[in-house]
Amino acid sequence: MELIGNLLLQGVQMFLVLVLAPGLTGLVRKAKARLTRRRGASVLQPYRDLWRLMQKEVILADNASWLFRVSPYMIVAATWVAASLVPTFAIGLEFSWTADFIAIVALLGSARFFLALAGMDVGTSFGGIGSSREMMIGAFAEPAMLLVVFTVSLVAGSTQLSNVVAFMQSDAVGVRVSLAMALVALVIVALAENARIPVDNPATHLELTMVHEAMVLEYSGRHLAMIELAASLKLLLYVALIGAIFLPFGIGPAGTGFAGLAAGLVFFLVKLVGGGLLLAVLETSVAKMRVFRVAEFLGAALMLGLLGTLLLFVSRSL
Amino acid sequence: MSFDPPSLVLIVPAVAAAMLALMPSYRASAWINVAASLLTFLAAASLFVVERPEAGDYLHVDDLNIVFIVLNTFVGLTAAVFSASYIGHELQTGRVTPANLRFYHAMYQVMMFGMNLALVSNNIGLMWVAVELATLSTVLMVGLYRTHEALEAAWKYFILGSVGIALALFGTILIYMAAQPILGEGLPSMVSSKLIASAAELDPKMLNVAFVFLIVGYGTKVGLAPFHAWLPDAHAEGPTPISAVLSGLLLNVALYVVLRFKMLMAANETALAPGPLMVALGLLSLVFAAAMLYRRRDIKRLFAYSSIEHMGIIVFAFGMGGALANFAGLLHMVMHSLTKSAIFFAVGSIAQIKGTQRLADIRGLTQSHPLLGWGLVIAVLSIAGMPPSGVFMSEFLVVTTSFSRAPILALVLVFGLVLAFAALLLHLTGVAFGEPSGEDEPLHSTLVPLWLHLALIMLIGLHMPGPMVEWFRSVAALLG
Amino acid sequence: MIGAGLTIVGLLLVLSLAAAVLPNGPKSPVVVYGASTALCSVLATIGFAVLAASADPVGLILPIGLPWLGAHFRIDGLSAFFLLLLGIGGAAASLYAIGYGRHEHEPHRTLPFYPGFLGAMAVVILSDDAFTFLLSWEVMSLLSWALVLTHHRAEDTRQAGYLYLVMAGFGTMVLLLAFGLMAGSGGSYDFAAIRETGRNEMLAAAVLMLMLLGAGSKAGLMPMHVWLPVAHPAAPSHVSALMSGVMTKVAIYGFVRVVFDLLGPLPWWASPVVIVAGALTAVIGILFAINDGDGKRVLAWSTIENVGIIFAGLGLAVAFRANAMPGLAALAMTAALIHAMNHMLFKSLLFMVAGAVLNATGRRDLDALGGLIHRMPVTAALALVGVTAISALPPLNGFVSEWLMFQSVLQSPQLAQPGLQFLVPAAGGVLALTAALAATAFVRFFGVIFLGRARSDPAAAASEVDRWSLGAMAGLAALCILAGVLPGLLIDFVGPAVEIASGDRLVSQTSNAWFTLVPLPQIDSSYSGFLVMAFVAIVGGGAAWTVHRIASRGVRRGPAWDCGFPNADPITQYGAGSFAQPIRRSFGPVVAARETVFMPPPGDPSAARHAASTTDLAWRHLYTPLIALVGALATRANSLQFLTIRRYLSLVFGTLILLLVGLATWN
Amino acid sequence: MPDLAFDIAHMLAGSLVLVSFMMIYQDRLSALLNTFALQALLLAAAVGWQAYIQGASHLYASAGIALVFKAIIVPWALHKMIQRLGIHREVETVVGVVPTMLAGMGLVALSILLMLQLTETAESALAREDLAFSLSVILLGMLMMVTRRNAVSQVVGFMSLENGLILATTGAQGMPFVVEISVAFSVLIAMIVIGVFLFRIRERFDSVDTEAIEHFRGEKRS
Repeated sequence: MELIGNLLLQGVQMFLVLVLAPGLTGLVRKAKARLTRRRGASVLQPYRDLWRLMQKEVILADNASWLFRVSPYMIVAATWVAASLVPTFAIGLEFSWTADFIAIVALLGSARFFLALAGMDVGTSFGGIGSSREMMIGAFAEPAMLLVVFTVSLVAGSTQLSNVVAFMQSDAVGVRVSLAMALVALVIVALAENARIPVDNPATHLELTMVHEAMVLEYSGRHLAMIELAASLKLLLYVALIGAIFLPFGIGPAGTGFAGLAAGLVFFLVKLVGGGLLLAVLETSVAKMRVFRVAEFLGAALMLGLLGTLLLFVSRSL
Repeated sequence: MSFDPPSLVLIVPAVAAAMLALMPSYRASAWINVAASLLTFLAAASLFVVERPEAGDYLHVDDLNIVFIVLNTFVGLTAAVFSASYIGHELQTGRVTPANLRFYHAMYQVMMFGMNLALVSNNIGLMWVAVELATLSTVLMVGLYRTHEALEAAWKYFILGSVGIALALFGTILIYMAAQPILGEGLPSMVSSKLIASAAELDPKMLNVAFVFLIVGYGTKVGLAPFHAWLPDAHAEGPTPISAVLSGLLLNVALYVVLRFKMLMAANETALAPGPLMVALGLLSLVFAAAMLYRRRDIKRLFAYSSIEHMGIIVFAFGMGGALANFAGLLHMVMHSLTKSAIFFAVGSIAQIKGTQRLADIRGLTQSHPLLGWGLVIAVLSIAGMPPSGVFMSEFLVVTTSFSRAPILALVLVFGLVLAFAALLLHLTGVAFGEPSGEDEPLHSTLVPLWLHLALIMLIGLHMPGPMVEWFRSVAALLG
Repeated sequence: MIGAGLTIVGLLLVLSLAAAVLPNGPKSPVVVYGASTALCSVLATIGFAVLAASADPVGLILPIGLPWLGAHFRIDGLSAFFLLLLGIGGAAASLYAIGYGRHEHEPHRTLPFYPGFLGAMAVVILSDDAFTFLLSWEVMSLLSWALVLTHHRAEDTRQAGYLYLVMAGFGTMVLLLAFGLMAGSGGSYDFAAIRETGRNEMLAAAVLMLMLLGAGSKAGLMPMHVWLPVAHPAAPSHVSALMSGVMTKVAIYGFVRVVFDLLGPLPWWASPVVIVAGALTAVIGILFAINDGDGKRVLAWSTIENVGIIFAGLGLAVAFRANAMPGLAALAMTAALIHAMNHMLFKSLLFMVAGAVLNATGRRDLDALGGLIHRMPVTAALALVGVTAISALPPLNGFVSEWLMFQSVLQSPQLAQPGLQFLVPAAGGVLALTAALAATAFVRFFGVIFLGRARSDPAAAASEVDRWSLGAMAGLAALCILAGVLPGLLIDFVGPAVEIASGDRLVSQTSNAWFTLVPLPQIDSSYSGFLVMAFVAIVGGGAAWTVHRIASRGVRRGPAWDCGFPNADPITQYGAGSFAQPIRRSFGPVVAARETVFMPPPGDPSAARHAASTTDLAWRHLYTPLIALVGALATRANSLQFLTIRRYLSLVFGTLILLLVGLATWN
Repeated sequence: MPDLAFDIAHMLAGSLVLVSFMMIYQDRLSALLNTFALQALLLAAAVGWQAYIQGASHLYASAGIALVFKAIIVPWALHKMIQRLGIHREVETVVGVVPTMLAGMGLVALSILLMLQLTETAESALAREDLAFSLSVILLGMLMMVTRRNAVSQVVGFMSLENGLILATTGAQGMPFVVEISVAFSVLIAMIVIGVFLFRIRERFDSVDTEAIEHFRGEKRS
């Protein structure tokens, strides 16, 4: 009976992230539109888009291989699994120990890997540009992210996100320089990973400036829907992750009752909205940078992450 | 007359030399040469089974020289076999005349006589005479082709060898003078077994001076740098079977003589330890020869320098001393002699096929003549210390034992070894691989000696025969 | 067990000799490779059995080798693990070669050396005294050198072979020194005696450094790696697979055996050297892999990278062991050993893929390939498994060892030395960077070879390879997946080896629910490859099913988006060079990248040109000067060849006088 | 009587060294050959004297060989040769005479220093002195070999070296093989002389100057 309850809870988590993800994307778009004095589409527009795309027939390039067709599902699966493993409203869920923080990062890496491969499949120059640049961004973002993981895990003594959150909720944590650095690094990584300004522009229509969009240029119909969904899931994942680690309040501890779970859910929604709005503000206030400056930008994140790890030994008493 | 192997290994070559000098047909003389060498070898090999004769004032057989006598006669035999198959083509190409050949075969046996005498003699005077005899006969052989280069090489060899022999004689006289007050006037003071037995009583200072002269004198014969100059040219310009004998035997004989005196020095505790001097000369020879290997253009000269290098290793090993290093030195002597003569057999065949000794003109041997090419590859890699040849074992022992005792010296040694290895391999890669050069000439000479040697080298490298181990160990203990 | 192992070795050697006399026909390769496959399978079984039974070490002495010592052999957990690795790698490569070998024009240049090479590697693993160890080590080098020279007609190959054997000779010499230090002047060469001998920390550290040089040069540790990217690719592909997949592991075995088993206590300050060497090797290796335009060389560079990762793990194990933390040392050691196994699996697989591509197209340069996924679908699928695994992506096996490595990095705060506390996480960061770059490298590798459109006619006309090859590749791919999904099994398996090397082992992992890894229960970090695999499969499959079910399933083919420039040539695709460009720009100084652009002036119709090159800094700053030095030495010495007799006499005379003066003053 | 015998032996040996110096001083070939003949003569006397005081009759044979072969035949043959070659007036030292003399002094000092270190016993005193002188002669002979460019003077140097050796062998009381060694060396010298002849007769070299051998073509062929 308990097992069923736990499984149910895990299921809720999985569907929660899936359902909320397009909404978060919609929210960011809406907020950005409003910030630039446009009216913008409805927050629910991404849902409609997804549905419409799924209904459409797929147009495959002549040269597309089976990999091209399989990749969207691989990508969405990997991202979704990763997103489901980030604590949202409660910790200690049934399958939370499936993968730790490192594995979540790596799962996102798998998604990127297949996306990049798919970008190269058709054999146009744009796909290659996108893949190449995406992998370059990943080459910096992933280690930066892992250094964040190191910092956080060294503080919390575990790479298990449930344990990390539990530790962060406890009094033992205090204010630490290294955590602050990790936060900054994580935000930078999140921007890069989600193809956000200043690293990439999700709304561009000029092929040569695209990174993410260039890779998926050939996708259409349900495949594109999967890719879009995966992108939304990833955004949600990062917001949830930042929320869970650095603003852990409200997340229900392991084995909490219904009230705890409900409160956690509310807090989660608040965090999502807050995160989305902040992102919109950030995106409207900076300009996109040249692609080769991205290395420096992300290199800064890498250095911050490393510094955060190293400073742990200095600032433990703080 | 009872069966007396030590005298037999002298009588057979002497008689054969006389016979060959009178023999007009080169074919018959080639085979008589082989037969005589075979007889000598059998006589030497019988030392394994018959009881060793008592050490006399002139001749003796002990643990040290038994190995060298057998080895010497064996390589003498294989070289004779190789020579028999090799020399015919030389006659065809007109490099030698039948008259020359008659002289050649007679001299071959004289040379064998000289070397065998040096090995079995128990008398430092006789030893000196024997080494001189062997030297002179090889000088004549080196000049056999009568070309400008050959005569130059022979002349160089002759002059340097003569000076060496003179210095060695002075050393010998000094030893005699040191021994004379103890062992009395006359012959006993020159008998090396007696000398060693009473070495502790000899005047150490006299021994010191003597040893310096002996090592410079016989060291010239060994080919140690900086006394090496005759060696590469003599190897390169003489007939190839003689190059094999020079590298495989004559150097060994000279080294054997040095070892005898080292034993004498080691037995006297107050005398200068011969070790450091030998170590220094050994390392110098090794590193110098290794550096010389790179710029070689002539294949025989290349391997002649490699002989200098190996003499350096051996002398280094003996210089380090101790049971293991001495064992390694002895083993290395045997292995080098077998391997280097095998290499010269291969080189002889190659030079005949390609009609040149220039390294640059020899290419792709493993492609054009697989059996010869791979034989050369194995032989060269063996001499470079690659397993499973016995050279690997001796280098293993030398390097491992010396490093914990004298790290700096061992590092120099290793530097020299790697340097030499890289050089040999550089030339080997060119010679053995790539697109074959020249026309597809068939072989003119037999490969049996080559592969026989290779088989022996591998065998000893993997499993040394028990008696050999025993002899080496007892000698290693004697060498101190 | 040891007897059986040696019998197999003996049979392999006999097979080698037999291969030398076999007729040069089409049957010979089948016989030789078939027999090798069988024999290697037996080797693997022996290793497996010893590990599974956690059998006590068994020794055996044969009367060969050093006469008074004999050849000592022994099989314990550590050797059994590497024997298993060798067996699997060898069997796969041999199986592959049954098909692949048919395409070799000169089988007699491969066959006589191939089984012997396998046998020599087995002897290295089984040997229990210094002499046998080094002898077989050298034989291994020698035979692989002969194999590298299979295509000896190419100048490049000859140079590669030359460089390889010189480096191998150097490595062996250094190992000789290391064993010399351990055995002492008394010459106690058998491992049991070496193990018993007490030695101080300085000496132990010196041996460790020598081992790092000696074994490192064989494994491809920087800066002794220079031979590897040229020699491994020069060999036929099944041999490349063996060299990269197995032989580097044998080198690592040597390092582990000596440093962790024979050497005794190590000072902590020895560990940073190993860690730094490993981490730098890893990151620099992978950067070169990204920038190389030759498929097999990319793989070889990646081997260097992986060797670096393994050495970093070994360095961590040294650090933990020096701090008397056997449990954590076991974690790092497990990570290293499992990575060794994993790397053997996927690197062998990828070299076979490269071989298959080479056979199908005759091309090794990436920029001549492309679109092979259409022509060689099975190979492509298997290659995909390989590149995913090597990029350390879950749920495949590469990630498992990566994960374990990070777990042990995260234990660094427990180390007592502040220096290490700083260094280890930084090294961890470098390893993370390496992993991400590896993904880049292999997206490029797979993408340029298999995806897109064919860039040359042979690539467009390629066809799928034979069944034997596919079978071998499929086997390795299956093992990659298996080791990724059920890593606990592998960890338990490697336990006996880890215990020998670090004095402790990880708790048993097979009893955890859902095949989850919890290497350190007190830390409670966990990862379940099985569940990740299951979830991804279920979710992905489910999503596909649902979408096809409730939404659309229609497909229409159409031309790709050409941005308004129709009929683009395949050359306009992103190629190997262009794909690497962002990384090359970002990490320019590390790989000494140079880009030159030639733009014709306006009006000139000639084509613009762009060339990019990278240079190995180790080659430029270490080897080039060294070669120049040797050259100068040789030239200097060479003048001594041309002196007059009088001058030579002066040399003799001078030396004599010098010695006499020395004697006079010494007295 | 022993004292007188010692003195005479000492004087003869000493004069050998002196003649060696004279040879170094000679810079013309014919003069050099004459000086060498003088040395051989002195050697014969020294050996003869040793034969007399040791009562070793076989040493007379050595003395005879020295007298006939080295004091007469070889100088005569060489004289003929240099006449024919027209090089009898040639000055062919590499290093100047004065530095060579100084080096020679050093060598004599070295040999005396070395030999005096030997353990002193009553009966070996004579031998020690003799040894010091013969070592000097040997070293001076070698010095001559390396400071002269002409093959003939090198041959002379070698023979002088060998004189020192014979002196040493006869000084060593009761040493066997002395005569054999004398003979062996005579053969050696004969071969060298013949070799020099050969090179000239076959017109392989422009001169017997060993500098010509510098162009050893084996390695410089290309």
